[in-house]
Amino acid sequence: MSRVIALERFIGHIVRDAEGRKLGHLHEVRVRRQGDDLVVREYVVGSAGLLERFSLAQFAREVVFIFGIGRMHGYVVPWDSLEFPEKGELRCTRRAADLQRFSAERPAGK
Amino acid sequence: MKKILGIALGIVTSIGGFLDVGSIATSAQAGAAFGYSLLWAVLLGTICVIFLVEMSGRFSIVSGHTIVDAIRKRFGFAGFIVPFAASLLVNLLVLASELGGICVALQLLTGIRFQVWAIPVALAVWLLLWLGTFDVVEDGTALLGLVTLCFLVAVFTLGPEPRELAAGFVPRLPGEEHAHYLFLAVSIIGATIAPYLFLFYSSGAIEDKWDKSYITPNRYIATLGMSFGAIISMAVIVVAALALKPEGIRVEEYEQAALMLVPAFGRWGFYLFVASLAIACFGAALELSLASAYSVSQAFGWNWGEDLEPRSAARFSSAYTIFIALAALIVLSGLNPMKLTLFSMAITAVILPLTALPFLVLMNDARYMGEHVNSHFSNIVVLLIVLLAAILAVVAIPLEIIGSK
Amino acid sequence: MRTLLALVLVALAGCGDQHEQEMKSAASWSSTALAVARYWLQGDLPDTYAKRVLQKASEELAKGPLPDASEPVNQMIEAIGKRDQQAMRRLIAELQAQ
Amino acid sequence: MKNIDLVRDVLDTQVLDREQRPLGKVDGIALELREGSPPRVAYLEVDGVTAWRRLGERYARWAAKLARHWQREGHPFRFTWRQVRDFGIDIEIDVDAERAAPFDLEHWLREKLIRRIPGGR
Repeated sequence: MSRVIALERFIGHIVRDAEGRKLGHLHEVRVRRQGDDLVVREYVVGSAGLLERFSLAQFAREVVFIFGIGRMHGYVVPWDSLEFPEKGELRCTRRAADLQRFSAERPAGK
Repeated sequence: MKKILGIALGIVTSIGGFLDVGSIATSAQAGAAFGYSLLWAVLLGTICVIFLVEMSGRFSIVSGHTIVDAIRKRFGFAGFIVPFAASLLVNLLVLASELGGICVALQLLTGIRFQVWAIPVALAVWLLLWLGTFDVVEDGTALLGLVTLCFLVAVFTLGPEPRELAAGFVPRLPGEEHAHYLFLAVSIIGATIAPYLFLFYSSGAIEDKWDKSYITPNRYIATLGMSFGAIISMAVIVVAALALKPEGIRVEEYEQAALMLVPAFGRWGFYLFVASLAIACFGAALELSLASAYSVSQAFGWNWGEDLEPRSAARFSSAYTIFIALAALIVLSGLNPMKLTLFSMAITAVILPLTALPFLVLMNDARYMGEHVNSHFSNIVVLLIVLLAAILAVVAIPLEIIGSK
Repeated sequence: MRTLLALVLVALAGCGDQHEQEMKSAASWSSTALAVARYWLQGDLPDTYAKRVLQKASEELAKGPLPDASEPVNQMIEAIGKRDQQAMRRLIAELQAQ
Repeated sequence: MKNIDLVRDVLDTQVLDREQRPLGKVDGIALELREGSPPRVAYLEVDGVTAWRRLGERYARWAAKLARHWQREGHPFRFTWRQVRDFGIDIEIDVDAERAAPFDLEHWLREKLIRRIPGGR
């Protein structure tokens, strides 16, 4: 049984972890090529994910930290741990502590 | 040789495009009310616009894409649509002011009320876009725009006192009427850093097919073009200071501003002013209409290009057609042209942060700019511009209410 | 934020009251009429434009604190219509006296 | 490019046809959630209504009401990753823009507006 969802409508929405705590907003979906297909590897949740979108050159990252935005952090949620419900909020099936964290300083998984 | 011609043309276009109803109205008011003491505002605005125009050109040259196209991709449809709608609305108000400027010039000449001219003027602007190509618009506005050099000639004829002139570049509050002074300062900067300049310039770089060899020429065109445009704007302030202020004439309507060239050119003064106002506004109206059609097409991914016949870019040409029609309706409504112009300039200042902020992000985006990303210096300048824009945005509205009389 | 508030307060304080604004505007419109009359006498202004500005000046003056100044301006319009240069010189003196 | 970020590299990206003519933007990405294996990108959408739906259902309804005037069949326009010929800052797909659904508005305007005005050519 498979279901098709409109991903663009979930981008920017809040993700809660297994214990209902707020992880952050869903900002990125990392995929890899598999033959002629694109397959999801992991999801990026939290403000640091937003910074990823601008592929800022190294200099700009330093400027961003000066303004204290460097405190941005995020979580990497594996593909099997995020549920897209028909109604209501996105849920992560794992606890925040079990998730790989990353912050703007060193982009994870690049 | 072709490149030098391209640079010369680029510079001349910037002169034609730079001066518009906003810069003429605000400069005339500033000179008549406060003499030279608002020259610094034009200088400050020009420095900012030179950097932003150079960057928008470099962005197109290096990435082959325009700023608007990249803003949607980087900020997403939801994050992009509200600032985009705001900038379109402001463009519409400024276009209505430009069309109003042409109508007022015809009213001065013929005595027939400006609303009567709204439809013919809008038709003339539209027809040139409908039948013309990008070069026709670019070269037309450029060569015609040179008539505005008469303000420069007037400055030399009237001979301002150099030391007093130089003092005008130092910002300081006058004895009284602070609100009006600050309002004019904000409006002048708003008129100078007009968003349509970047939209037109960055799309123009693609229409003209500028490749990476244009990176340096782009810097000259942006710097010299905007500087020449600014010099004429300053000339309007100086001429108003010498021709209107001593007579005690404050510019509340265009009819009063039309007197300013009479002392320098006698019988020709009135006609030169009317011609300058009409031509500067006509050029700006062409660029504004195209800039709006460019930004809508690039935002929704449509095919666009002034060189294409209307048939092969139907949505693009329909966009500027609808835009001109709406602007004409605003003029038809009989709103006082001078008040509409000043209001549009203040509103341009309010959305300046939305105009300047994307540059900070996009000029540092390695995927678009490769190794031509902003240098530290350029980034610091953009940061300062965004800061200035934020301050202007906060003070523009209160000043509009208190200081616009 | 404090500097911005200070800036706006300065603007508020500096704004003259309504009456002062109207006086300035009236003075400006009468100066406009005088300049237009003088330039017209020198033959530097076309009649249609000169009449139109004087018409506008007269309307503005009539609304403002110096309503009687609009009378000589109206006569100036007629002087242009009749191309009567003497009348115009007399009216200029009369308007300057007010 | 092995690893792709859907939001940064695909969503809202310009789509070009086989002759590099602009076709529209990627307004939507459909994910197929599968039991026990990672979700895959089912198709990508180029459609104004899909874009406006991202702001809320209300906007989508207005957009749909408006679009009914010019949209014929084949909406929303969808393409699969297999159809992608080149993937850089833009996405090029093996389609002819003139005959694709997103051009319905272009054809409608040619018919209703451009043809009726002289010089539209």
